[in-house]
Amino acid sequence: MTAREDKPHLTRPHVLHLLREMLRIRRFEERSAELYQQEKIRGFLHLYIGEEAVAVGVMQALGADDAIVATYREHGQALARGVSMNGVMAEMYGKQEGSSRGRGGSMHIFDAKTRFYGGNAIVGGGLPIAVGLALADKMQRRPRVTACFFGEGAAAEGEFHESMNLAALWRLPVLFVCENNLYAMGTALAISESETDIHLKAQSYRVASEAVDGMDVVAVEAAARRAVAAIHAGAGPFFLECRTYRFRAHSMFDAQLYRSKAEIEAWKQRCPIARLTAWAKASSLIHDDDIAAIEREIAAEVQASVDFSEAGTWEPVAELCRDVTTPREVR
Amino acid sequence: MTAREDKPHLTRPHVLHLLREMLRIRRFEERSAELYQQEKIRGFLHLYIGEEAVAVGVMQALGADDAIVATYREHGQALARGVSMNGVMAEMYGKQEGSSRGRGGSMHIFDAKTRFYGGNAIVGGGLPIAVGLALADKMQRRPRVTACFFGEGAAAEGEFHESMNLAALWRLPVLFVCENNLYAMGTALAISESETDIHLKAQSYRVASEAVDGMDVVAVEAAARRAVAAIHAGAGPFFLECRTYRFRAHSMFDAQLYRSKAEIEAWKQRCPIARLTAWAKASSLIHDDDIAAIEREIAAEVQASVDFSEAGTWEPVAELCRDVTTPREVR
Amino acid sequence: MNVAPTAGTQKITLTYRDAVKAAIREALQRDERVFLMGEDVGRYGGCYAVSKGLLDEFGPDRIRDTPLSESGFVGAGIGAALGGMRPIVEVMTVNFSMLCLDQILNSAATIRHMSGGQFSIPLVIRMATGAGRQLAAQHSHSLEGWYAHIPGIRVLTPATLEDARGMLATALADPDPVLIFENVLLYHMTGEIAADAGPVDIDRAAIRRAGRDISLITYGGSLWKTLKAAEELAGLGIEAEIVDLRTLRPLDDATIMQSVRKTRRAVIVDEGWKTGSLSAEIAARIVEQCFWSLDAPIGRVCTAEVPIPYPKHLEDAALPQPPAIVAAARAAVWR
Amino acid sequence: MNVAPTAGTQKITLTYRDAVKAAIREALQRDERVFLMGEDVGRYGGCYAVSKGLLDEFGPDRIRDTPLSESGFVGAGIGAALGGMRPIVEVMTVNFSMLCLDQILNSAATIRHMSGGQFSIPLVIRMATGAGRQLAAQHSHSLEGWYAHIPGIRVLTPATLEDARGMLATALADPDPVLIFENVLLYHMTGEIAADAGPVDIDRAAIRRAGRDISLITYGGSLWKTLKAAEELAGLGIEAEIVDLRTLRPLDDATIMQSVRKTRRAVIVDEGWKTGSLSAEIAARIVEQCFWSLDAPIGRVCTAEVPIPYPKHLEDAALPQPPAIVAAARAAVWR
Ligand SMILES: Cc1ncc(C[n+]2csc(CCOP(=O)(O)OP(=O)(O)O)c2C)c(N)n1
Ligand SMILES: Cc1ncc(C[n+]2csc(CCOP(=O)(O)OP(=O)(O)O)c2C)c(N)n1
Ligand SMILES: [Mg+2]
Ligand SMILES: [Mg+2]
Repeated sequence: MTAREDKPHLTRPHVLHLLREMLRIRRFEERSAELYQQEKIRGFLHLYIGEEAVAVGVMQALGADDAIVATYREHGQALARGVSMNGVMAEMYGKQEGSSRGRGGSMHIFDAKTRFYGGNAIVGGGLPIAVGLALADKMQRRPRVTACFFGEGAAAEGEFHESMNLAALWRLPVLFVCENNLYAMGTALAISESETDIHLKAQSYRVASEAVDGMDVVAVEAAARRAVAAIHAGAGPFFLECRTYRFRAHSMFDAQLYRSKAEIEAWKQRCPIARLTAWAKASSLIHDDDIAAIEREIAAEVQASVDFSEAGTWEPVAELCRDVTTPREVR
Repeated sequence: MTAREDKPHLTRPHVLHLLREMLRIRRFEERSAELYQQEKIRGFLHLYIGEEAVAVGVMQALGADDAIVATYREHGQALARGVSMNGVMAEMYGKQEGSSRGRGGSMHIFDAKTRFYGGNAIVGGGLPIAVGLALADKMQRRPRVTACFFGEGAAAEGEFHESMNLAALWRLPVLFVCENNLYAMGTALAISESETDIHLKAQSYRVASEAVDGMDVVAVEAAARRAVAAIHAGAGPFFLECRTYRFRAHSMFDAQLYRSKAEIEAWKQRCPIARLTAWAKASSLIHDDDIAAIEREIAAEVQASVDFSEAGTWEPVAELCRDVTTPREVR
Repeated sequence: MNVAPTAGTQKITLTYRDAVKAAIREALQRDERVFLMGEDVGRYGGCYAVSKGLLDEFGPDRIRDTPLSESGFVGAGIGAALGGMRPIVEVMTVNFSMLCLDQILNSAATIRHMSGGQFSIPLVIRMATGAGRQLAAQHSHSLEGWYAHIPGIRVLTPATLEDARGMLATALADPDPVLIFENVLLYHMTGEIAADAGPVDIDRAAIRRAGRDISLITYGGSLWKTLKAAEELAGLGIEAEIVDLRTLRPLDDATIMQSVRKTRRAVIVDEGWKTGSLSAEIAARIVEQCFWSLDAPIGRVCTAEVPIPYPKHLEDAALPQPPAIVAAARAAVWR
Repeated sequence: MNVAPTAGTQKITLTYRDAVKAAIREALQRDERVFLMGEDVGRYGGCYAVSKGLLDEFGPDRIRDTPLSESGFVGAGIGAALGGMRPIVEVMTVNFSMLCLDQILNSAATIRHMSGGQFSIPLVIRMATGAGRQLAAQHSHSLEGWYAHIPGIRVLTPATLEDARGMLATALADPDPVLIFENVLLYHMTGEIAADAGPVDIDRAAIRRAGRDISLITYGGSLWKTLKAAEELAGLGIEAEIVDLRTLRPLDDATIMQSVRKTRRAVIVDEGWKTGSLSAEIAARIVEQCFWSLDAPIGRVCTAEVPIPYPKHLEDAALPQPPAIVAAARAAVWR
């Protein structure tokens, strides 16, 4: 994945890469849902199924030095960013081999190697942090971008407003990625926003913005590359609204009283994975056996992450209070 | 003052009324500043001098049933609303004859009779409360308006964003009055907002807005009447930006390092009182002796409020913990 | 108002969740000024299904879904109360309440005083609180103790079905802001209460178990762990008296001190992080008011000083548990 | 690090404000990763004139005026710290800090733990705190005690010129978030300190006055009222030992208990509202650790349970004052 090109090149390898990345998320989460039923995974589990094109598309535009800030619904971003599947799965198991030693669980994936700054379960809470990461880059004259993922529901929070203004006022390299999946838990967009055309909100901060079909990974990648290019050109932050849909419940506790099966089915017809597959096959860039091979590899990777997590160890209770503050010795 | 007319009628009585109301604020605050030097008034004292046209103009459009929510810089709104000058002055003296029994001081003028809900010294803190007052009116089907005054600095707070969205989403009868005096303490508008054309921010909530010359009381009254008419017509909230300027320091502790004498002088040339006077005299609606008479009456009223406050009494220390919660008996 | 008599009357079986819902429904039926407002209280049915069904019954005006704007809608609740309504504002959980704490501390709790008594704010704010569901560091707070520090508000922690059913009506009748904290682990609790259970007092602590050897003082979700510990202590011949605070502000010193004067020993169980938790205030008051009656140091069983970890074994280890309560009680009675 | 030796070295006279400014200036000179950010820290010169002049010296990038967006710029401080900077974020006063408390509680204090130790947050947040200037109910809070409840952060309350001058450097050297509370009444305090006064430790409480009869435990602005009271007590033949906590989290139990074991009596002076103030935690710890050494109940002199009223006579009556401290001490020593 190269960050500095402004257009996606739909070569066979790249298309296979996009497909593989989306499928990794899909299969990983399908397995996670099963593991939740088996009570291997506990707490809150928020699935990204249906929204894979957003994380995968945006990550294509980011370089190794760039930073990511995400929400409690972040498995997709973590995997697409290159956080190890073993680490993410073991984290959800709560094993000390997890990406956060098992301390955080599903909602708090952190990974220093890939500059993945969580995993924030306070809606809107990640936005000011992304602004600060970008401020550090600007003050240290590092040509980096911080991508901040959040849902359309977060756009109602005061922190959204404060963060957009700060980023624009200080012309900071933040890529705000709004995952507009039309619902905040059970609250439909029209019930939470007087202006439902979310990306228009960026205007009142003089922030450039674009709305893109979040079910089309190529469109997302292209838009993200344009946005990152604009940011690198010094235009300040960019607001990218990705229109998408969550196929599954908000969390494992959600009876989905607030939307109809028909609506869900209609959106499933727009599945980003099926869509890319169909197009790539039609343009005979890939073939059934490619897909079969990818599925085999992913099945193995997912199974390996389960085995890794099962084999993982529980942190001793004696360690309970570690990592609260830095031990004086090690300073 | 009649609330239901959509245009100001510049009859001689009305012009005299506007002039008198602005002068009452001006003379009252000039005296307050002196009393602060004499240590009769303590704590924070935020003067409205220079901004009188905003409060006076807006109040013309409000009826007796309407509500007001203001900030720590609220003497002007209180006096223009009809809170007794004695009560406001005694409040600043901290005497129990004050509008809030002296408990609040300059920043916390409250008055049930005139539905004056303070006097909030947390920047942005009054906006959600105004939304709630309007919600109560809407739910109880009362054709009332809640006018919420705040500075342009407050527009950067998250509560501004949340309140605008709620008011618009629920189509509540709130008149948001942004007193854009170009500075938040020592922070110039351009240093606090990426979009300095504040009233444009209303668009991203689908809230109707207008910017008006806040140094022209007639223009403010006319705009406020249009806004209130629109609100009564059921259009939901209205955002009125009044462009004005504070002639004095932010508070009595401010050395004003952040702006030039020249800038202040230039704005003083636009003094709303001088301006109305000049116009009214030119169109020979009023004459020098009218002004002299008004000044005499106001001088007497201000002096009376000082005498009232001087004669006021200190609440006994034994009463220290009253009005924290409602005594069980009186329920 | 006093505790509704239950003896003799017909009983019904229900969950804590049902009890809260019944209280809300009754309030909505009784007084048209009452409405429920918060995130996902309507279409979703409430994060903990407490308000499920109420939207159909009372409509979207009175079962009002809000955007994610904690400061905005809590402040709106304050304004609506000033405007003559009787809002029940649901802040989904205490974990998100920092976002509206300014409105609670600086407006709800102060306007009566700042206005010299001209205005009061009949507002009820409900929040879920507590850990134990493996929700990790940001979703497992127990911060009721912080709210109990604020003059101008009342803080309630219903731990029983009767209190879940009865405290809301009393809170709504109060002219000042009342915060009600519902422990997340209690929503599933099932039991019997009087079919006609009604309003309960919100002024007094309650003795949930009588005993002569030691006072175990607690509230909310910890009450049940403490009752469990008391059973075990009884097996060791130690008869613990359990004080359920019920109301964290104002504290009912009389009931607390009466128990401690009798038992001469006390252990406080509080799910807050130990340092600066409400348990400290209880201990300080006992020392101020009962020092000469104490035969042993006051014990505290609280949460370890760590953000709540996700894994069950670590979360359990971080929180107060019956064995730790038993140990603290035994230390206090030297057995 | 330990307290810089001052004996013998050359002295300079300055105010507490100057001491804080000198510490900030030195930090900016020493480490280019350090910057100051907050409302009106630049053009205005700081709400309390602490940063006056620094804008000209270091420019608007490093003396960064922010909009009124407490949550936004405190969160930005967290992010900047994660990004390798060493931010000093000024939240003008603790009264406004509820608006950024979520960022402090749920991000600054938890990210190290939630990330399994991968990330730490070298952030310093400064706030003015305290009452006494007739600023009324919304502008007179003393909420340091709340912050002392939060695992994952350190809480400092410099009460002396040496600490105002020396705590910032130590705080900036700390890899985790440190909050510094500066009492508003101290900014004008003038005195002498060593010209070369430097970093001071932030782990230990300090004995500000040695005495054998009673331990008066306090911090921040109340230290000076307590010293005043001690003079008066001395006149009555009562020798008070004064413990200045200096650091509210983590508390230095060793120094507190050593003093109480010696004097066998304690009064805690805390400007917070009494119920749930840090004074309760100190009392609870003394009971836990020194119960058998106590010869009298522990006294607490705190703020009355009322939003701070505007009039001076009522504000004075609401706050801890030397006469109340003297009375509490006398009650504890039965004289
Ligand atoms: C401040 C805050 N309020 C409420 C919640 C509870 N909550 C968790 S997710 C969520 C909905 C968020 O919706 P959105 O931002 O659209 O993200 P999505 O879940 O749709 O990806 C809510 C209300 C929270 N975690 N934080
Ligand atoms: C939440 C909050 N932050 C900071 C302050 C300190 N403060 C008081 S007034 C003020 C400036 C407000 O400016 P603006 O909103 O434009 O109103 P103006 O004073 O110009 O009328 C500031 C920063 C405060 N009172 N509340
Ligand atoms: Mg959403
Ligand atoms: Mg202004």
